Amino acid sequence: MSKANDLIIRVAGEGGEGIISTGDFIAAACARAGLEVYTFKTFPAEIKGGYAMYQVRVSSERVYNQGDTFDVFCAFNGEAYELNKHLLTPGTAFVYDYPGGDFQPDAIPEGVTAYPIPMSQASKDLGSYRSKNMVAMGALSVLFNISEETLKQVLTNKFKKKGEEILNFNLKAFEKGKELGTALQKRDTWRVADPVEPKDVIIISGNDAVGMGALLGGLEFFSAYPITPATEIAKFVATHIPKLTGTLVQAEDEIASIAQVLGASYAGRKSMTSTSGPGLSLMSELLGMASMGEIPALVVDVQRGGPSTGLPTKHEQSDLFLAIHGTHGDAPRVVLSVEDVKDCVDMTVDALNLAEQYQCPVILLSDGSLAFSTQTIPAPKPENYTLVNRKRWDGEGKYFRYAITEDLISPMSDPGTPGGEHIATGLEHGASGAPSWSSENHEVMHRKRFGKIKGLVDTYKPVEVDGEGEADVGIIAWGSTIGVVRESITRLRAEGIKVKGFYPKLMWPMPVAQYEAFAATCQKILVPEVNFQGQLSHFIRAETTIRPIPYTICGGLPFNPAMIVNKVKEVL
Amino acid sequence: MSKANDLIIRVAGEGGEGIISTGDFIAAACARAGLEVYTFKTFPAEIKGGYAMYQVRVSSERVYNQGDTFDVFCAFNGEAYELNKHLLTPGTAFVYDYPGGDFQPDAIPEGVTAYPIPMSQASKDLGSYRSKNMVAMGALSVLFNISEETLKQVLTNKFKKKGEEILNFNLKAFEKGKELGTALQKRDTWRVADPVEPKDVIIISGNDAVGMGALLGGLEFFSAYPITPATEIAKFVATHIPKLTGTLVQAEDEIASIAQVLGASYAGRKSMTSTSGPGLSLMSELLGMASMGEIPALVVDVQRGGPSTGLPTKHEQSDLFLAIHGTHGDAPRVVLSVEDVKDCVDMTVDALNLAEQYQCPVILLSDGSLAFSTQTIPAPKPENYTLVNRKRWDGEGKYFRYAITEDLISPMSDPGTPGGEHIATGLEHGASGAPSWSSENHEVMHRKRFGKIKGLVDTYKPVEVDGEGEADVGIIAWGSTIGVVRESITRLRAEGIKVKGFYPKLMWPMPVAQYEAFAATCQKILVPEVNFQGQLSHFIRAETTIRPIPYTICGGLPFNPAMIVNKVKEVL
Amino acid sequence: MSVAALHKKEMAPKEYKSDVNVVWCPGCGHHGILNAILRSLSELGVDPTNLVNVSGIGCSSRTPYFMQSYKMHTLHGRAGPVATGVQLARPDQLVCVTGGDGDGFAIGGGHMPHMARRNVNLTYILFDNGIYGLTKGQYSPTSRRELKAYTTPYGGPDDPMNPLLYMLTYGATYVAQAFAGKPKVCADLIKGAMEHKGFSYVNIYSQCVTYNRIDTIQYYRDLMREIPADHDPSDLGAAIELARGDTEGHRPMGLLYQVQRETLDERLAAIVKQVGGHPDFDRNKIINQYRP
Amino acid sequence: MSVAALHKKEMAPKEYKSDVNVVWCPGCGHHGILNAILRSLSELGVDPTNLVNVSGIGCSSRTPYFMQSYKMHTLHGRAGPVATGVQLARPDQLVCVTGGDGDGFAIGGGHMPHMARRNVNLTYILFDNGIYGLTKGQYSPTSRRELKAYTTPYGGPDDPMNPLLYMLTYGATYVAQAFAGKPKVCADLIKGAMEHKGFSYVNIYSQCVTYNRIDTIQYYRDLMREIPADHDPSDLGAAIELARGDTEGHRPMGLLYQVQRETLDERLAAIVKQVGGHPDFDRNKIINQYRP
Ligand SMILES: Cc1ncc(C[n+]2csc(CCOP(=O)(O)OP(=O)(O)O)c2C)c(N)n1
Ligand SMILES: Cc1ncc(C[n+]2csc(CCOP(=O)(O)OP(=O)(O)O)c2C)c(N)n1
Ligand code: SF4
Ligand code: SF4
Ligand SMILES: [Mg+2]
Ligand SMILES: [Mg+2]
Repeated sequence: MSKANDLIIRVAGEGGEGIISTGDFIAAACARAGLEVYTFKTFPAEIKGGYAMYQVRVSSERVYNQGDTFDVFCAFNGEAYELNKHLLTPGTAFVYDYPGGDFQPDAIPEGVTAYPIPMSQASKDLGSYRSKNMVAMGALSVLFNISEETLKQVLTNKFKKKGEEILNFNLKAFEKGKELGTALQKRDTWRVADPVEPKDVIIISGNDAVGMGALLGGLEFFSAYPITPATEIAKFVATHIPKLTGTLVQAEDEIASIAQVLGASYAGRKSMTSTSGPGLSLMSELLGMASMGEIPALVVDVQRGGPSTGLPTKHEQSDLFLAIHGTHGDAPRVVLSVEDVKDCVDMTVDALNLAEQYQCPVILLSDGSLAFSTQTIPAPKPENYTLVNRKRWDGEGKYFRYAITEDLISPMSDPGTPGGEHIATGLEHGASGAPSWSSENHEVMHRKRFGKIKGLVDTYKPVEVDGEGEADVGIIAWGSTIGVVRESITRLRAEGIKVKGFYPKLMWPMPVAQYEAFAATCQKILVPEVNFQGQLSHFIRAETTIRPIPYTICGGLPFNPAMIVNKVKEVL
Repeated sequence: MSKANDLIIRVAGEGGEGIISTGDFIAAACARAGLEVYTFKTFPAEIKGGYAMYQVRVSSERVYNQGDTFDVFCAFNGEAYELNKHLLTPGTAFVYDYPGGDFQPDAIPEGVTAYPIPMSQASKDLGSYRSKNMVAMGALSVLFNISEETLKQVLTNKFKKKGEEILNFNLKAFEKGKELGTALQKRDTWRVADPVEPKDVIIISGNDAVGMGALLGGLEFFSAYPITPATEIAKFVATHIPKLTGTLVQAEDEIASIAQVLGASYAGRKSMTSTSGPGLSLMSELLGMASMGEIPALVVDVQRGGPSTGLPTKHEQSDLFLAIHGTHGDAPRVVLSVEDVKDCVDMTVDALNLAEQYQCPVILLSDGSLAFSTQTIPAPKPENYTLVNRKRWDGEGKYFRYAITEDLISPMSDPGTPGGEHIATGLEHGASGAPSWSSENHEVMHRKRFGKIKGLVDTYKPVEVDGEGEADVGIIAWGSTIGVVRESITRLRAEGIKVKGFYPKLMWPMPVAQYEAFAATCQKILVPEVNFQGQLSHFIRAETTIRPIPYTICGGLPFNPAMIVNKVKEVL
Repeated sequence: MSVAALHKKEMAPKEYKSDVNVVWCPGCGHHGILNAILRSLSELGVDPTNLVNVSGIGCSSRTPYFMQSYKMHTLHGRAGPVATGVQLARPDQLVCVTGGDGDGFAIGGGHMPHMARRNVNLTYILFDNGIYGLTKGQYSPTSRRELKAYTTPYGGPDDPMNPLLYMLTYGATYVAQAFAGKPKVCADLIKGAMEHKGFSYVNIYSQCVTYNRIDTIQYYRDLMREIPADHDPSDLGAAIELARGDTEGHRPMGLLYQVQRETLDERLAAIVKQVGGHPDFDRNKIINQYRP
Repeated sequence: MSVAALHKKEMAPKEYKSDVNVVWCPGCGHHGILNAILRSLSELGVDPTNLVNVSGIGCSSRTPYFMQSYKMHTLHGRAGPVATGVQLARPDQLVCVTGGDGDGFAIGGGHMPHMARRNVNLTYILFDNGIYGLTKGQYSPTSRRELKAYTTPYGGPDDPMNPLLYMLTYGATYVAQAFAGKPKVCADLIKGAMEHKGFSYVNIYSQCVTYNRIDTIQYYRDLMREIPADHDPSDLGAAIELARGDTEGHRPMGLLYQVQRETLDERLAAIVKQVGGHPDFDRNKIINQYRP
């Protein structure tokens, strides 16, 4: 489906051979050339070595997902070739390490353009195997019109820190690759769009973007425990929060992390943690305390393949049940979910704001494919974000921490504020915080805790609707699946099929009216999600009158647009 | 609504004054007299002292719940009087500590029969305040026809261990109470039914009954951490399991408990833990491991008022969300729920059997009111229980722990079995247990894990239907609410209202076909439950086509039959 | 925390009490500890507005309700990390944990080493009654094997732990012990702990008159021996020796150990200083690093 | 576990290996530890059918995959209590935990004291590389402050813990230490641990060549000092002294401590005996106690 100005290059090989940096360089160079970039990687689950894959999709227009498959494939080794050769379909271009690599491909299929490049050999001739990826990049750049100028700028920026010698060595290898590429005759039509006026963008991964959003959102305290695929959020915050005088702690486990977050939040600081499914499971009990004690707290859950340890380096959207229902008793939470890297920035700010505003736990769901996907996004402008601070006691009269107010939100009081002394507690309590065992009070307090977040479905921009009027199929998608659906819808419309999209970002409380209004305009509702049970479908069935058609895959890989297109045609 | 042979006596006063033992004695004496007994207590949430209440319902026919309110109220102190005086309605009888007690009641309402008994005074005269409850019991026995013979037998059994002197002292106080009671003129009609031929019953609390069920079910290993209202299960098991050579550990926390259970189960032993909501929250992660690793494990969750620390000594049915959805990723579980004390015995056996048969975590839900309710139930016959053992490897050929079999259940192999060496793992794995990252395998294994328990909805007696033909209102109830609904239905039918009941005990997987079939015969479906969000209603909406009318109370107290009767009339 | 920095108040011990009823059993050792805490606050002149008192779940963990101050009644075992969060967020406040042996060393035991080795600047007062009081009497990590309790009707299978030895090993910078029957000693040690900058741990034996019938106040009286005046509290080896008890099984009363070490908040503040941290740091500088 | 009771086998070390690929980085210390384990199993003649090897999550926790035996790959931090369950269920099997410093002392740290003081009869082999390897290099409870890692780009704020001191304090009945560069020493100490009846703890320093660039094998070589031959392993005080390290900061290599104490399974068995337990005990006797 790729157009000449929408190109997908996949580079694959052994982890440690420079696959990731090759991809990063290409992505950065294209972004620098004013193009839009969306990258996608899979990591080996092994500790070292193992198969690594990096795919760069680049276009002069906005790209919403990783694409169906590649247009250009560059194989660093035999394993990469074996795993991808079935995708070498007519029209694709194939660059590979030959001769001198560790494999010889089968006969090149009809319609595939092959470009053997002796990457290992050339690298070895230059005196170090470590430059194999530079050779590859040089070749790719001439073969597919990747801007040499910006590539060199990116390389220079990266290597100059390491010294003139290393920089020059790498540039030499890059030149060698160009030479090898130039020597081959270009026989396909794939080319990266020409550079345009650079835009005001950054290129950043989902995890780093969450960290950036946190700092833009006024985060003051962060505590987390390392876990794949969320750890980079902590790394980002660790690097930058001290500059803003904020605090980061790597706690002894996830229970301690969320406990510290609750303590710091009680003490008046905007606080958060980040984790993945196993960590969120461990936080279940303390998240209930946050609901009951009405303590603002943000948890970012970067979902991975489950259950249990599952597929720790793989993508899945399967923590929705846990995020919404994961604690004992009736405990209100706000659950949000991001679509892409831009959301990772903006919605982390939103999530911090909502936690402060509603004094409750907010869970922001990201996922394994977004975590490591780098995308070009408009450079955030710090001054454009409006920050919300919790309602604080005005010091008038006697202070009741859990006073029933009109909007059901009670002012908080920071330690050190005279007269505002109070207890935050996980026990059921009256207005003052003192324990209360009466049925009537329990009911009143339940209504307060649930009631205060009800209005959110109208005040927080909960969903986006893609399309107008009537449709044969309406697609409801969440998380990074949204980006895939956007493109599918464009393609389906191009074929004259009437489809609409519905993209909730506020997962809980559910904006039921919006769901109903959307469904009323569609003959059928399709809900694609990357989990086994169809978790969003479950909530749609439970909370709305809609009877959706679930479309679930649970394979550890995201959807691609072609899958959705086919499915829509199937259910039509 | 009580008939002469269906009497409810409520005793209330300060915790520590012998309220609980008074109730226990009366209940035991009635049971010994061949009558059916259902008791209900509320404990102070305070550490010592505070208001305690014990209600005994006794009848010559089976009783299903604690009843609407009392017929006879015995107040040990002023606080008890204050808290209950609004229930002193015409027809009730009122026994109270006077003169010489700590209070003087207001004018006795029209139609209430008052029996002042100087319990404190008489007790003091006998030389010890500690016999106040014996005096009360003596008076109650003559006033309301509680069999003196069986009461004395019960007292003697209890006190003879403590020595002749204590026994005699208590009997003397009892006689004194009788004397005081006899001196008053009986003016109401309330009386306990006359003794009948003793039945082959035991009288036991819900928690003890779970322990008994566990031992009848062949439990070999138990590990738990104390928590209200579940601790008595551990106490029962601690007392008796060594007699059967089984093992009990009080672990350092709930995470360690479930971890030990998984270890012992892997090692071939039938294993379980018991806890309440906060503990179940903490077990979320390891329960996912049990699903993934296919390790049999039973968790009994005695629900209490939530969320968080909530109302720790109060009743609630609010852990259904957590029990079904409480872990990251897609993880199958079996969730059962008991109605009454008899179920506590029988369904604990079932639960152990199901865990063994399906090699997965089973969660058995009880609740705070059942935990301490003592009921007469047929004495269990150990030989009547059929025990299921896990499928074990036959030693033939090469062993694959997670082999895909016809029924999707793979044989297990105990340590020490030659050739059966294997790994149990929380990572996604292939048939051998070795890690597998492929999408195809992930899907296959999901289908295996979910598929193996699917048939349960037909093979395990999942539900009971109360009534035939068409009904205007069908009531779906779970847990101890069922017993309340049973009586409500009898009353409604007596009034000519067409109602039916549907009582699921298998909560998950949901027996959808049975729900649908039931709903097809009812105009409206009412779902009463003691939680705020209507948790079962949620699952009914999500998994069936039924649109139930939720009826939720979240007050820490169970429903009573009158509430359901009124609600049915309201929705009719 | 060194309280020197806190706004000083003149308040009598009982003025630090809240109006919530103290629900403990009559005769419970916890009463004595509460009084000792009130007394040390009064003697130090702590302004309750600057005190954050954090607890978990247990009879002892009810303490915050009975006191004037900012306070959190958190979850079983989690007081430590919650208090760590409070302290790091507000190093200018006095932070205190009150809790039980079960709360601190069973379910909460995983957090203890890390609070201590990080030298989190707070005072941890542990009400050690060798039992789970609130749940009506199960054996705890500090119970003696002789104790027959709820889940151990035939006696306990575990050897009790030694809280002082743990804390010394963990790197607490102030370690002291007393028993509830000596309110003055308790108050002095608590006062010392609150004045100490760094993680201070005070173990106070407390009789549970309702569920632990063997660890009576008389038992504790016989058990305890005052630490000799010539003990050097900066000598870790000597403190460890003391903590292990004497040959007749007596336990030490008094201050075992006290040293100064950088606290966690100080170390984190040093990092902020090192990178030139400032609340108005231009976030664009971070954003710009991600320009292609 | 004393392995004497186990069915003996004659197998070469490599026969204890499974056919699963060892995925560790070349040069990782974990290879040496794995080999030491295989060697001790071979020297003891352990029948792998009677061995249950339990782990949590981490590079080190992958060990069970590489070995022949019954095995469980559990969750991060939970190997200890899972193994406790296995051991109590099957006291006739040899139970072993292999795991990392993060697994054992960060998230799993709450379970350690209880396994040790209960003297659960199993061998705990801790691969101590002062880093979280599997998650690509964050500082762990045993990391030195000098280490700049993923979440501590400006250096760590925490003082590292001392595993040996913890274990001695906790009541482990066998405590030893070595480093991966000395496979023979490791094998001997592991062998001793497996032969020991009770909770045995072996701390083995292991270089993470990928993420911990300061704790190199040479660093460990310089760090370690053999325990003097005249050390009495039954002397807890002396063991504690050794564990604290010498004045130049060296760490001991060898067997620090070994004593015999009743194990948890023995104590539980004694209770069964005391009540006259029997698998065919008539359950009606229990039921009848509940007749009114
Ligand atoms: C997660 C969780 N598990 C168990 C409990 C039940 N529980 C409440 S207090 C307590 C033990 C209290 O003992 P301790 O900390 O020694 O305090 P004490 O009552 O003796 O002062 C337990 C087990 C709980 N509240 N939460
Ligand atoms: C509940 C949970 N939290 C976090 C993780 C992520 N995690 C996996 S291994 C690991 C640390 C491993 O370090 P260590 O135990 O020292 O082993 P090593 O890799 O160094 O051998 C972490 C944090 C997890 N798997 N589960
Ligand atoms: S139960 Fe024990 S610890 Fe709790 S208040 Fe009573 S005496 Fe004190
Ligand atoms: S990352 Fe470190 S610990 Fe893990 S295998 Fe590599 S060298 Fe070993
Ligand atoms: Mg205690
Ligand atoms: Mg490590």
